[in-house]
Amino acid sequence: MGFVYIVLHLILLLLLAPLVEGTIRKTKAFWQNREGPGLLQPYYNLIKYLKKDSVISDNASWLYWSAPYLTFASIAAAALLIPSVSPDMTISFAGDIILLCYLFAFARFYMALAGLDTGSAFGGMGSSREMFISAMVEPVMFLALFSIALKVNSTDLSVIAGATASIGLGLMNPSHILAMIAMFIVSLAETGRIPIDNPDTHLELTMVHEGMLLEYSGKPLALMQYSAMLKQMLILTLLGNVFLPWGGLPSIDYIGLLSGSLIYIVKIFILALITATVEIANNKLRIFRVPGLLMTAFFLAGLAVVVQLLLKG
Amino acid sequence: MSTGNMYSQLIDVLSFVTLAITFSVICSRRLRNVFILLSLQAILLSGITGLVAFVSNIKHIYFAAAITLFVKGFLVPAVLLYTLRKISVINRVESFFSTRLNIVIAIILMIISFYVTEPDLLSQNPLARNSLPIAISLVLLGLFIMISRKKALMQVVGIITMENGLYLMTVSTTYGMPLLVELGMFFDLLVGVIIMGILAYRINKTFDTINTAKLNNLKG
Amino acid sequence: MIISENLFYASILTIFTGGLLSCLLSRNFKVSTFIAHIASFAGSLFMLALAVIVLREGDNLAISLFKVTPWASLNILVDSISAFFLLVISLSVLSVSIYSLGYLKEYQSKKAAFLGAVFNLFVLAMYLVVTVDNVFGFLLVWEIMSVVSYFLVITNHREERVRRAGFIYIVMTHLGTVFIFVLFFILYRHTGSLNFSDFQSVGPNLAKNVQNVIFIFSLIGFGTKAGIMPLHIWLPKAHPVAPSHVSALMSGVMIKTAIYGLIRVLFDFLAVSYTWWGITILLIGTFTAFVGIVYALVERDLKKLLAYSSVENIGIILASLGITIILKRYGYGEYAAIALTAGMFHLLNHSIFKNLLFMGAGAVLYATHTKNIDLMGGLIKRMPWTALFFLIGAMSISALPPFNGFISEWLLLQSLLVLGISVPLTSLKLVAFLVAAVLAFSGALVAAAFVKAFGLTFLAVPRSQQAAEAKEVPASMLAGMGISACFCLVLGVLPYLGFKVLSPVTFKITGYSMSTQRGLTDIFMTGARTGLGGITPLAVMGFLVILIFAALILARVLGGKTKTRISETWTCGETLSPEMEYTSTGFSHPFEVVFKTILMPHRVKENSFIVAPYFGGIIKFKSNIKPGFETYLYKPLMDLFLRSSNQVRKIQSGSIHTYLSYIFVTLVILLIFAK
Amino acid sequence: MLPAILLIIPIITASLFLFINKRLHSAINLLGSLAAMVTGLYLSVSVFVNGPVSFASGIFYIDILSAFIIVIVSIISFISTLYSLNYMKVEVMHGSIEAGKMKWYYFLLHLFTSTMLLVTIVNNLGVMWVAIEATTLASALLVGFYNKEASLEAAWKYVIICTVGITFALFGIILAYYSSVSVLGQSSNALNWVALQEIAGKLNPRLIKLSFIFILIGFGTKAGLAPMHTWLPDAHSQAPSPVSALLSGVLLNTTLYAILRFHIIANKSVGNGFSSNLLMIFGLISIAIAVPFIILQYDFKRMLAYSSVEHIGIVTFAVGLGGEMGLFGALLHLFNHAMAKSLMFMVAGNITQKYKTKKMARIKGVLEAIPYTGTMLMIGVLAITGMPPFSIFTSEFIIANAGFSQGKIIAGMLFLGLLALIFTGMFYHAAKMAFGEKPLKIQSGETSVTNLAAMTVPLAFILTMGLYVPPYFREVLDQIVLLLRG
Repeated sequence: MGFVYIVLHLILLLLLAPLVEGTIRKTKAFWQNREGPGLLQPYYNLIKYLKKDSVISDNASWLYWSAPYLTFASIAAAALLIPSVSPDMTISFAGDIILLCYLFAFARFYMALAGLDTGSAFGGMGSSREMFISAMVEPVMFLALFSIALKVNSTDLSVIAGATASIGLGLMNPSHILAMIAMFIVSLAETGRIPIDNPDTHLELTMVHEGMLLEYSGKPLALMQYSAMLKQMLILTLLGNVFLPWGGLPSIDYIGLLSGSLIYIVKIFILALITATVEIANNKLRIFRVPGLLMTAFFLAGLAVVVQLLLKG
Repeated sequence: MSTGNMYSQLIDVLSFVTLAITFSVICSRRLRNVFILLSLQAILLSGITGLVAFVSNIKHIYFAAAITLFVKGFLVPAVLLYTLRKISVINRVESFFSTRLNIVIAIILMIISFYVTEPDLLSQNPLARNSLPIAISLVLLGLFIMISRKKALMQVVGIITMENGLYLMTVSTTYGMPLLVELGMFFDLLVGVIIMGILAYRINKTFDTINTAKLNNLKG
Repeated sequence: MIISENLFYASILTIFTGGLLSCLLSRNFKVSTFIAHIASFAGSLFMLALAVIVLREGDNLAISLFKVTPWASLNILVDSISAFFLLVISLSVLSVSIYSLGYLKEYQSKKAAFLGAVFNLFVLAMYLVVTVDNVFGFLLVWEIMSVVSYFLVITNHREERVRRAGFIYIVMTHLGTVFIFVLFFILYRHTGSLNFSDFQSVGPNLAKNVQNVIFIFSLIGFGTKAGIMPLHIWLPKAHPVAPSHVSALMSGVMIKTAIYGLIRVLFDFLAVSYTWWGITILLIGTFTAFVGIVYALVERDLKKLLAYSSVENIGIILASLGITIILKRYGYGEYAAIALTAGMFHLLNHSIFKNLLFMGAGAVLYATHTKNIDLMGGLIKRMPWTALFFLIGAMSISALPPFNGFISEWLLLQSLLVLGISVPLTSLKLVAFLVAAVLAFSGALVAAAFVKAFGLTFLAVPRSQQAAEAKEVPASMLAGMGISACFCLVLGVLPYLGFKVLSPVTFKITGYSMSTQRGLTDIFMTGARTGLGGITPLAVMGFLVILIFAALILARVLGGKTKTRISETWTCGETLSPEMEYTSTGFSHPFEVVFKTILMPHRVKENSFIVAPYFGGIIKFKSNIKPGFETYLYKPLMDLFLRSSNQVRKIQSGSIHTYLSYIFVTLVILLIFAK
Repeated sequence: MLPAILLIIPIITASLFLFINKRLHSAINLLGSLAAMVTGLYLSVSVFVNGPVSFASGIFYIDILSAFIIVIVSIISFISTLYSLNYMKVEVMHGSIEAGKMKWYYFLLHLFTSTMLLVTIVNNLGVMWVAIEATTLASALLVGFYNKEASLEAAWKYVIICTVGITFALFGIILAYYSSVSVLGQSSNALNWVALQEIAGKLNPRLIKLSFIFILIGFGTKAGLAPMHTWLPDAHSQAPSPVSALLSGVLLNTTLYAILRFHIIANKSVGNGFSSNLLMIFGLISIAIAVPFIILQYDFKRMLAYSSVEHIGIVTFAVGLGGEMGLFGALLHLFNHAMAKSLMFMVAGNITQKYKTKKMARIKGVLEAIPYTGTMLMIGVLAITGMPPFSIFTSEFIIANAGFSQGKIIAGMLFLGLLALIFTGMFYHAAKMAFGEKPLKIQSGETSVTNLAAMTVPLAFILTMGLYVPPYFREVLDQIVLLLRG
């Protein structure tokens, strides 16, 4: 039975991911006083890309065409670790938050290599910046996650999610809030949002993620973009279920599942709205200003740990 | 006052005079005077030797006294004076230090010599109460002369002064060394002089000078 | 006991005879190198068997080899710690020996034969270093190991740079050895014995200061060899200039012998008495790891990059040793076992993937005759196997699942968390979390460095003629790399194998071990589990594979069959030329800017205009990294030393008067003082 | 009779050179030195087996310690004469030396050997003094043999400084004689060291203290202890290489032997570690003083000379440390250093003849130019700086261990640290010479087989003694240690 739930969980995430992306775009368009494409546009895009023939650079090697699959697989594997509707719907025996971070790293590694593979300067630039930013992000993410792990004495995501859910509002101590803010900044960086990256342009000066994907087309592009959406979804889930426990994660029965799903989906979409709003309210930073921002996040996360330690005594 | 005591006092006095002569060597500014003083010192030493021979009644010490008188009292100064005239160096003792400093150092050295032998190291030997510190003084002063004077001839003077110190020591404390050692020492002295002579000759030929201050190419 | 003793002798004799024969047959370099490396291969197999037997049975092997004088003898004792290190070394030597068979064709001369012989001697010395059981023997083989590796380093001694690197290496390592000498002699003074067995757990009987001195000296002495900052300066110089199979062994295993020494002294002899030792080691390790990888990141020389990365990994291993000490001091033996497992497993892993990477670098060097990343590119098509193996190495070192590096990284972070949760001091907890953050940061930088190393070396268009003409290396070299790559994967997926090997070691040191049960489920399903969480690498691997297929199927089902067209890379309409590609310098530029306090980069741009400012002519661009430790630590010290030496030299002025006055003054002083 | 024969053989050989035809030089040289070596070794072995030999009414006395030194003297002398054959021939060919002077060279060389042997076999400390002075005189002309400015300067300094030093030593001996006479009365064996050792407890300690200071300064000058070593680098570097090998490898040892003898007496008489401490201090100073000179050296042979200062310092330090371990280490080191240093000087000889310079900056690629010599250069340098598995490592290990085991932690650390610095310096220069490309004008190829043959002897000792000290050798050393500890 457990296996079915896990598959269900994965399918839920996979299905919702483009919709979240669509929501964010729509929200941004709203703030920009534009009509914007429909909420379902990302689905159409993906299907379209999947059906198109692809053009591959003559310089590219096997690594180039294998990268999208590996990226997708690793992000999807990460998806299996993050509890969405219920803490029990994960393969928690297989790994914890550390594995999660490293699965993201896996995806990034391949994306960056793929960016370099075609020989285009844009790809190289994208890879370089991606690795640069992710390196700055990593310690923040670990600290933020560790401050939570410290609270519940476990690095297992389902345990963390379960525990935070059962604590409920009592969770909202200063440490937690600090960690949450830090994690939010991390989520902006990890999902390639303004002020760190601009997902909407191919402009040389601003692109990071898109730079690496510049040469992709057809099916590989679809997979790459889908992976990105899924990753965004995962990060939001992480934020929602680990840092925002309201509503709780009910046990596995039909009503529980239903209510759980509902609460989960609402949380994710609220977070998506917030993300879009923050994005629209900010300017893209110069790349060398990014470390400053992340440094702030790092201090917040560090502070979260300190406070947590003091609270724990 | 026993006779032994009287003799020992006499030897003491003579030893002090020997030391005083070395002091005057240090003060002198003329090479010629230095050599004459050396001769005087040797004559004194010979006198001491004779006295020791008389007191101890050992015959071969008389022989030593005679040899000293002849070799150190006349032969060596004569040779030195001859050399001085022959190589016609300016008849001045050149020192690295001022005369006053020289004397101060010499006095300090003497004090040190007495200091290190106090209290009476040789108390069992009535003849040589003070000869040990005086001998050490002479050795130190001889080396000091070698160090402080620029002329090669003065280095020889230094060596001779040291020798005199040793001699004073052997004579007054142990009535000379065993015969075999004495012979060996004489042999060494002889060969040493020859070898130094050969080297000096070669150096003179190669460097066109015998000034030791110029021999400082090997450094580091 | 008999079997293991025979195995030991067989191994030593095989390796030695191989070296000797190789020397004797130096006229025919093919035969002689073959003999040398087959011998080291066979010898290592014996050693591996020996190690496994000792680890399984728990029987120590003790041999008294010979006695030079009453105080100088050579005894062997293989206990679990030694056996583990034997295992590490022999695994590395196995693959490197095979690799060398092909690699030595680079040195087609008489030199190759001697290289083979010296290589065998080096291997032999390493085996002995970790098994010798007394002070004289240890120092003997330790110094032999240094000297022999020096000769290996300066194989290309016609280049000034190589000679310099070799010199710095041997001097640093020798100065470090002085500290080792001292600490052993101090132990001798307090135990009256020169045997390691008599030093065991002697720590608590010693005075506090003595223990602390021994600790500091062992840290400096072994730290020099291990390459901790700031004593590491020889490492990024010596490892790159050595022939690659030698760098593989030096970086992969030789520097680990220093860790062996540290473990022996701190745990086995002193039985760690003070917490501050642990904190010191932890902080030094973290610092080393971080600064090491920052230097690696901006390096253009592939082998130098790898060397700096070794510095980083040594830092990680040291950090875990520090955690072990702290946890042990606070009485958390079980947790200490986790930390120690993390460190030792990382040691094993690093030896494997660093071997692999150096062999890969060697293969690239073999094919392109350059170590400069900026002159490579596009090798993945010309050398597909090398590229694959190098990629596996790069992924392992970047701690990506499902390779072995991830397991040890995971354990390390877990043990830091455990430290942060368990110790009673808040300040110490904070340190733990900070260290975790710094190590996570370094981990990300490692990934960046190896994206650069792999990406710029193997991907895109060749940037030089040599790279364009490169050909795949001989099969023996590939086989060597392949073995290591397999180890990477196997240990990554089935880390239980590693834990099993390690459990006697951790048990001996901490009284606990990570996993002690046997059985198939353990091997396949128990990855690693601490009090805080667990991973099952095999499951992760499985899910990854399933999901890859899922992705393939998904794309096919949803998108239908599509075609793929090959075309040029889009470069805004121009034709792609190698000059347009991102270079190593470009790739690491953002890091250079951010870490400018550490790296002190220096960039010069000279424009020479042909007509006017708007019509560019030649632009010259120079950029280099200032070696901070050398400029601000070693050079001033060196200058001071040389200057004062030069002052002292003035006493030999050449003047005979001065010389006599020395005698005079000495005499007077003695006369006065001796009274 | 044997001691007398041992003494006479080199003298006869030496005097033969004054009469015989030039063509016979090589043969006589070889035969003479071989005979001396065989006699010396035979004599030593018989002493090792049968105990001390006394001869000529107690003037000659060979105990196990003297026999040990005789072994070193006779082996190195033989090697040096063997090496001289071709080396001097080449020097004559190069025009550095007139062909007619060769007989004087051999004459002095053998005479020098005989004086060194004399030092070791006499019982009377006075005669020992005479013999030591004789070694100076015999070797002074050898030092200045090239008759160039530098060598003459070196010889002059050698003679003058050593003579001054030795005068001090004589003073010390007179003092000792005096104090001995006051116990034994006027007798000819009042200076015999056996007698002295027996009555050491009764001697006036203050006098002996004074006497030991003078003797230490005096013989220390000759042995090359800092700061009285100043003549040593000049003399050892300017002499022809075979002579340098003798000077550094043997002569220093024989003088040190004299100090050792006196140390035993002083130690018994004064007690309180007085002489031991002095020896340790002088030993450490000698090691320390060598550091800057070795590191900033320009001349190959000077570097080796400073290394001799260092090693004499090591032995002195070890003797000062005393105890079973210290003395054992000292003796082993004495032997090892003699071998290693003579090898190094021969290597230097080969290299300087090939490159026609002693300036290290001009020597490059020795391994390519003269591969065997180059290999020996590397081995020699590693050996002399105390790297395993060569012999000096073992002795230095024992010495350092002795230091620490006696609680002299600071001294021990200084000792090890200074040695490491010296290693740095010597290895730097050696690596610069050995590696790299050889200059174009230098043709590769060894100078001669006899040179290499002479070098293999010390090489064999260096290679084996690090890992294997023959049991009988060890036993001899043990017995000497027993003798020295009284």
